[in-house]
Amino acid sequence: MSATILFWSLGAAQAMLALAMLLATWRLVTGPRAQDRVLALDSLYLSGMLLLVSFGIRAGSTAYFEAALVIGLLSFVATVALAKFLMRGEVIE
Amino acid sequence: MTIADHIVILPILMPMLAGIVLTLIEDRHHTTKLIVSVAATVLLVAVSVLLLLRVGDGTVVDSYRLGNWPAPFAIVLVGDRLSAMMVMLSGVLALATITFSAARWHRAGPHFHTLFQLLLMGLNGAFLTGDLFNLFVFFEVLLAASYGLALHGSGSNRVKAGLHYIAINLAASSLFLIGVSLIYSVTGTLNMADLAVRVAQVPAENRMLLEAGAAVLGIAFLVKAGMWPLGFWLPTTYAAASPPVGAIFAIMSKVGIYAVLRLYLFFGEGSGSAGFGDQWLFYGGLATIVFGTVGVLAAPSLVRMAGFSVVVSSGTILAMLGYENAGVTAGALYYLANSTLALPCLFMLVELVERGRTAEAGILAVTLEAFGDDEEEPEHDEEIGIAVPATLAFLGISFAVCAILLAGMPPLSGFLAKFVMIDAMLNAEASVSAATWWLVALLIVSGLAAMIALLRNGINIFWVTLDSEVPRVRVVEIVPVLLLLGLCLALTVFAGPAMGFMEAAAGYLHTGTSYVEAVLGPAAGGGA
Amino acid sequence: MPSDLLLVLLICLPFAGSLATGIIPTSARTLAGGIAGAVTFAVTVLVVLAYGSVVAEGALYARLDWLPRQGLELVIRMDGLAWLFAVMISGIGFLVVIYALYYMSPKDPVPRFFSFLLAFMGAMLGIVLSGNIIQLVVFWELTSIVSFLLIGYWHQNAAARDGARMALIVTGSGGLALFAGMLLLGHIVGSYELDTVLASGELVRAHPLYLPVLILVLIAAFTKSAQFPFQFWLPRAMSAPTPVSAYLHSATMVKAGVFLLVLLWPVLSGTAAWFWIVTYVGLATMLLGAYSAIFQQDLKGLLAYSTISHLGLITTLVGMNSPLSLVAAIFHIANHATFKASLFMAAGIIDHETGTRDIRRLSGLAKFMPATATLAVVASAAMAGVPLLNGFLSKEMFFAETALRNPNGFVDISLPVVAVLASLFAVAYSLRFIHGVFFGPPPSGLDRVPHEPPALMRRPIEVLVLICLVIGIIPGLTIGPYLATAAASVLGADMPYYSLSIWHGLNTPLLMSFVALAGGVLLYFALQKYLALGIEGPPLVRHLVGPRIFERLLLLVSVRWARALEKLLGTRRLQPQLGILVSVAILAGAIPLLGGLGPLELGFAGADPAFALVWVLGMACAIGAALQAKYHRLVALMLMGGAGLATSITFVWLSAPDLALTQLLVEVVTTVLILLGLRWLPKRLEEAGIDRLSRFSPRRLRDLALSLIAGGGMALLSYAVMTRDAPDSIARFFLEKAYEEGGGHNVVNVILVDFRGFDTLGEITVLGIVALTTFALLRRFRPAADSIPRPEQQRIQSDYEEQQADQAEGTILSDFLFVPAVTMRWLFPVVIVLAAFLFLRGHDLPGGGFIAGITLAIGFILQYLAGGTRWVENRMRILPVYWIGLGLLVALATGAAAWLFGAPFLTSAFRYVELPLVGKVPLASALWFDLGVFTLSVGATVLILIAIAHQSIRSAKPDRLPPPLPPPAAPAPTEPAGSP
Amino acid sequence: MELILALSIGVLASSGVWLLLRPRSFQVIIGLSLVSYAVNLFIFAMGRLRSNAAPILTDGADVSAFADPVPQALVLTAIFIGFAMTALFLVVLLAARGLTGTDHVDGRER
Amino acid sequence: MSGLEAFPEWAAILVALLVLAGSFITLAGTIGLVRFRTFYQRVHAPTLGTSFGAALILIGSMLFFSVSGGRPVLHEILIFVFVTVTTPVTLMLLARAALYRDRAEGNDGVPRADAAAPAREGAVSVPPAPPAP
Amino acid sequence: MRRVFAYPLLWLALLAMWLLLVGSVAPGQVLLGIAIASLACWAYGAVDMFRPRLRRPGLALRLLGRVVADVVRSNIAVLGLIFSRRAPHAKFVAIPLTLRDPNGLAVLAGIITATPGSAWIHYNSTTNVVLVHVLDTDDGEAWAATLKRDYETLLLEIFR
Ligand code: NA
Ligand code: NA
Repeated sequence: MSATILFWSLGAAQAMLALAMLLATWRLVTGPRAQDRVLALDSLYLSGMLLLVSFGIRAGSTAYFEAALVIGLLSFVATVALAKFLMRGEVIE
Repeated sequence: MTIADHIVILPILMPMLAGIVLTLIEDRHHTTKLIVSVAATVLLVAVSVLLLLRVGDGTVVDSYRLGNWPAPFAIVLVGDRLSAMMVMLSGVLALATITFSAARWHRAGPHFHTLFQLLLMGLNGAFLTGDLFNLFVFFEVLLAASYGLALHGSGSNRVKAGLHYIAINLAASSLFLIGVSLIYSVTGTLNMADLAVRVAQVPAENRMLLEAGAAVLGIAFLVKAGMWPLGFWLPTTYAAASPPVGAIFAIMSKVGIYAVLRLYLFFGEGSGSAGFGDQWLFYGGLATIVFGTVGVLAAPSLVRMAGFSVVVSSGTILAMLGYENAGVTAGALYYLANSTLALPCLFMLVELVERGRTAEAGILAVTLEAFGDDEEEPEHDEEIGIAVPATLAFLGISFAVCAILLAGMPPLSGFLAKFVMIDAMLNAEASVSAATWWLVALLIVSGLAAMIALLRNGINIFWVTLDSEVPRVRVVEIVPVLLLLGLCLALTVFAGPAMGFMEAAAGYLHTGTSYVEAVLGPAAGGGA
Repeated sequence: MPSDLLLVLLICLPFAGSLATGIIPTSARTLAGGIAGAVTFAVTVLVVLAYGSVVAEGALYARLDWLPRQGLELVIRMDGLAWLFAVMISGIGFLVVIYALYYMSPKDPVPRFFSFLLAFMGAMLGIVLSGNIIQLVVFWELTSIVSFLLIGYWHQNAAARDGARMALIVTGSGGLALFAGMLLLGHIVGSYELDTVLASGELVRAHPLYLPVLILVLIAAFTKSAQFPFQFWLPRAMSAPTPVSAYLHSATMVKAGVFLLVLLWPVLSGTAAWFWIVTYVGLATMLLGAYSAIFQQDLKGLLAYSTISHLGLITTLVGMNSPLSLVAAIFHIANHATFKASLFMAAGIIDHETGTRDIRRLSGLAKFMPATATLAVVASAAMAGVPLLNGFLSKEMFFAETALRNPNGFVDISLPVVAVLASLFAVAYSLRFIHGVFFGPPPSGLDRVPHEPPALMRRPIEVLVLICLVIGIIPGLTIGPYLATAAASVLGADMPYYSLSIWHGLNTPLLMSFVALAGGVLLYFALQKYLALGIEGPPLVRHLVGPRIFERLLLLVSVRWARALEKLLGTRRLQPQLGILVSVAILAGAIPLLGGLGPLELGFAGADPAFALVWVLGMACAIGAALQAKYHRLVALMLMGGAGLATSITFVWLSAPDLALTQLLVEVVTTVLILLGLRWLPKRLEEAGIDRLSRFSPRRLRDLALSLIAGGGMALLSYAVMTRDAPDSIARFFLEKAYEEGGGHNVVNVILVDFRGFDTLGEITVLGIVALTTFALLRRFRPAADSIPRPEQQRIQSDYEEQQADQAEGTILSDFLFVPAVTMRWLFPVVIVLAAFLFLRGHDLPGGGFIAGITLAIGFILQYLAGGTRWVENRMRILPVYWIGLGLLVALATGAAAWLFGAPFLTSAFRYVELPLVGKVPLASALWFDLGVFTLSVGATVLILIAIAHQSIRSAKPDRLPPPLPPPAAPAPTEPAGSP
Repeated sequence: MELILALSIGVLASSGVWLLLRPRSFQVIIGLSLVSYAVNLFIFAMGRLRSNAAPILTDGADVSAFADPVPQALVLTAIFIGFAMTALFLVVLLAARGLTGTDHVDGRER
Repeated sequence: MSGLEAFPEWAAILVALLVLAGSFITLAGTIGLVRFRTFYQRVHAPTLGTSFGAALILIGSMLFFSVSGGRPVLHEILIFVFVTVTTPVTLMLLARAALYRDRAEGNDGVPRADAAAPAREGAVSVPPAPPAP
Repeated sequence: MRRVFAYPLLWLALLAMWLLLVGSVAPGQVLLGIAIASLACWAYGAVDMFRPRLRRPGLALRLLGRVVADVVRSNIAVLGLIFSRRAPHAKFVAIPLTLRDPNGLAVLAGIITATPGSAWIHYNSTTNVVLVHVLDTDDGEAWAATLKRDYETLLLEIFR
């Protein structure tokens, strides 16, 4: 029973998170401004990270934890660089 | 294991160590770097000679299992005649070019010697490895180093050519990966000897996947070999590179050919795919000779002509490989050795004579550009001024010898190479095919074209321009040319023994079983 | 002296002499002459000494291995024919050396001249003494090469250069034809041994390849012997010093062609093809040469055309398929050598003494140099075929052969008529040579008063003229036996009967001779008026100038066509090259698949909707990136990030956590990297109008098709593989041994640092190389003019700061980062801990040196982002180049440590160590290796990114001097150290 | 799963190749990156797909319970080399842009 | 999902609820990202995911692994901390950059450059932004 | 060494992070964690500009409580807003601050931004005024006042 509950609920959660990613991608593709796209990318990374966490639960394995951790801690470096580029036209001054 | 058992890995590790040491030495210690680099290369040549002696009589085939893991699982290095010869060729060539660069070029940018040593590491790794993916890694090592070296000295032309060179080779590397992984997907192994065994066992429905993989892999090799229509980058890149780099690149194109040669192992007799790709190699080689010949004639500058000469030599060998015949391969190997030694001379000589021709102006432009942004001053000019007596005679004779070698004119090894190849080709088939006649004609015509072009340039340089102003050349620039030409001369005089060696190497290459046995043990050989 | 030693000496002496004269100083004129004289004399003596043995043994041999298994042995073989040629080559060579010693000016580098001359002699002897047909080719080409150097000896003259080049191209090409011909011949016969080839005449003539062989050999012979239509190079070669002409263009090199025809006569002659081609080419050459010779204004030009004509005569004789005519041919070869060499020398004396060779300017020289005049008259008479001279004898034999009745009407008429006509012309030009130069009024307008040359300079001519006379008067006693020996060695049993005497009675040949003599005299005097006009070139065929046609043709083919072809066959643009590469790769992948791809089932089994959605967005990102990369680089970069994220999620989904981690980290670094680069790529504005038009250009459609096929192909291949069972693979071994013997649970990591650690060693080397290369390249970086100014944003913000009184310079930036930077700095130690974690657990769980290395590098980069380059580098000195070197060193040393235990490189050791307090700790040597990987990854990543970042500082400097801050490779300790 | 991944590889490769054939150097670098994604996935696919079978050994598990680690190791190497090459290409691209003044791959406009 | 026979049902239900709620909130955040009209409104949307969405899913994960492993598994806390600390950095920088860009282009709906000048003590309210072009 | 122990809180946090990461409190791991945390603290010394000087770190717990409560509230509010038809009443609000400690400001900025419905946009260090964007409020001044009362005062107490 537990297996069934978890299977279906996690499947649904993953579908929702994937949908969230899709929506973020929609914003990423359509913009309209660069800042919207960066925001969408950040959001995409976050949803992706949560998808990985849910995948870890579904798989019953902690092997995927690091990937989520790395997204959580380091993906912002890319978006920070993008934001700085928008502001200053240069990433490292 | 005795020390001798480790010898096969030394040609890879020694340049690597040298490269590391050179990285840690600061750039301003030019001389120290030079000494380290030359010393390392001398050692490398010594080791390669030892290796050649060890495997030369065919009783020993070194199979070195890295990490002491059993054979098909570990990466193995295999030292046989062919790989030992290639290692020695690259070592000798490197020694010559490093010496040559000592006159000026090694200071035209940072990390020259590091890159050079790591290029050697990549080359020797590619020659010695017995593992398909490891081959990819060493290809990348040598390519990465070659990118750096091609760009050495910077400047608009080099960077433009480098951009093309890199883009094309990156695409080719992707093909390499696709090929290797496809082959793995149907055979489940990466070890070349193991592959030779398993290729024969691939079920029929997967065979096309295997062949598709091998074909794509072959394309990656042929890009490096500069086969038409994949090698348009080659003359441009080689011509744009600084002369010592252009010179060492002569062996770069041979790496692609070497890799194709190793593929014989999988697609030999009884592999289920015998004769695979032969036609493509043959006609591709033919087209390459045509294109190279045309380019040699059309080249507006001597150095571009040298680049096209590399194309011609590649085409010639590739066409030979299309025969998949031990005799022809032996001839091709002799030709390979000859052209690998002679082509670099042309690159070096071009620099020396052009230096006189452009009366320092062009060089100064280059050095100004090269040093424009550096802390260092171009303080080396006075060293260039030490002219050697009889410079002109040296240059003239060297150029002539070089031209004779490259045009395949008698009596030097270039001619002998053509002779042995054609002789073998005519004897390779029961009745000589029309295609063979075409190739014979093409080989002879390409020699004629080279002669015409070299003659045109040689007369212009030595009889028109240089007469008035003798270029200033340093001893370190003469010695390497003499070394290489001397080796060609040795190849001419000792053609008999040399061909004996090539025949043995080619025979070994074409039988396959002995290679497999050497790597996997006696039991495995029967399966191949 | 044993005969083989003698033969070897014959070949080696000249080359040794050449080497000796080549290395002595340029001024050592007499020494060079002495060496050359001694060598040529010695060779002559040796040849003469050999005669007895040749007669006794038929042929002498010496053998030397070269490429024995390919049938290329060095065989020195001297039979009668070779002997006769060897005598000519060495004897005339000796005379030419003596002559040249006086002829050459002290201003010239005379030793070089003798060096070339001796080399030529050696090569020529090599041809005639070859016992292997490939060896013959070798020496054949060698004569071409050396003759090139001799003709171009005065290379300061354009004429000499052009003449030399043309001679080499024509004769060298002939040599290549010979090479091909000999290869075929060897292939037919099964041996390159001359004796075997000579014995296989019937086999060869019956072989389907006979005609190709014949044509190739004839091309060689005709080019060398200046036969029509290749005759044009010889007059151009007259720009050589006269001794060279006397030697090469009379006695030796041009004779190599006819020598070849005579040599291969037993193999190739006797067929209709041989007859028609050889005879008529010879006839045409003979006629054309003689006709042209009459109208030459240059003495040497006249002699050159005369030579062409005489070679034509010899060729005609060889072509006639009759043994007797072959004897005549050999005879005429010898005769022509003697009189023509002496004539060249005489011409040289005239040139030497008067400063000109122009017949129009010369006149009445007999008074000034009577001895020379006498000699020249006799030699010319021999050339004209006047009785009592050797030229008469062989020409009589020639007439006799042409006069024989032939069933073919055309042959029957044409042969004798052309023979007489050409001889008539020969008389005319001989007369012109003598009359025009030595008789008539004294010359006017010469630079000096002519006088006799030194006696020794005349001596060689005297010897040669004497030979002409002696042979002409008592042929049977002088040349008779030698000619017989020579002819016999070719003809063997077929030796015909012939008689060498002056008087054969009143017969047709004599009549023909008379007609030619009388007609020639008449013609010459009839032409007096025309010749007085001094017009250059012969009438009627003046416009058919061979050299010019040749040069034009050469230019057309070797330059124009070549360039056009190069353009057609190749490209120097990148896009077509990549397009071709993709196409070829598609072909390569597709052709094996033509046989069918095997079973392929479509199915969605196990497909997860979330996974599908992830890839919907992944594909959208990929396509979006493809569309936006031209005008919206930033957008493309972000979309690429989206595709990368989809890839990472795939890796997680499909059991590859290490890959996911790596992909994510690399993604982040790549984004920052490309952003750093974007600073130097100014915005590209959409050229709306132009672009819309070209949106559907054929090229774009083609590229679209290519990319769709390429992608489709990869999809198809991968699908085919994925839906089939995996073979038994090496993976099983790794899975089984990873823990037991590799000491790690994470098999991928154990593969990377242990099983296939050697790959990793190479891979980190690549990373290191690339970092060093980017560093090296960036040290020379020069931004384009439009990207040197600071970015637009910064300028606007600076302007604003200036306008606002209370805003100091840089406030906007510092406020922008003020708060975020605090957080970003907090994260620095956090990233370090994370990196340490990822590193230490890599062997057992996802992580490892690479991943940790990149993580730490991101930590550093974050600080650069927060504080800027100067800020960071004032606080810590990261010295990435040292990290790189150290990392490689650690990895290498770890691998090599195995040697201490007698194990192969990279053999790992693994054990548990009991530590107090801590307990059991796994210690694998692989950890050290991974430490090297880690160190290098940090160094390389930081170096690459920061080297680019440094460009901003550099370009901010107005004079673009090197940055005041140390570049990343400055010397100092390696850890992040420095003052707080 | 196989079909989805195959399609993705195809789309990534198509987009990458399309960009590879474009004239602007920035397009080429993005193209190379996309191609390398495709190739990495392709190599990965060569080991066949397994979900939740990461080759991280657990005690007592049979080796057949794990995905093929070899292609994973190869991809890891390929990712790193790909990163290095992207960096190199970028720098060369910048240098070329600086020296020629254009971002056309041939160093001159059309 | 084998090997979960021993997993208590209450925990399963709890985990399911947490994860579903977290996913829903995250999804809602991205819906906001799509729905909101201006950038400054959209900037708030992702924080739904980073705060509650992440928290719920991560708690679900902690619960799951703690129960199934029989010992506390808490490392998900780290993810949450990292996300909470890093997201504001991105958003702040991004919003500031957007502000600059809007000002530089003279767009309506953003406070003028001197909006935070010292002379204007106190809060300044700006009317809601019109839809972005 | 001084640099290592200059940040006791950070040191503890890093040690905790290590132990969480490895999921074990075995003595070996603790020792390793101490070593690594020390190293990381030492590295932080290189980049630290404003050494955090904490007066009453204990108040941090109270702050945390307020944040959690606020986050819950605003999550629900924003969720509602997303699914309602009503257009949000968005505002820029400029708030003059008293707090000057950079670390404190960073915490404040984090709180404002991490809370759904408000975002830290622009901080002017000269005037110490921050521009905040509020997603849905009718009274910006009241909103600002609440913020100052709830958070700034607390932070002023925590950071010296
Ligand atoms: Na984040
Ligand atoms: Na917020």
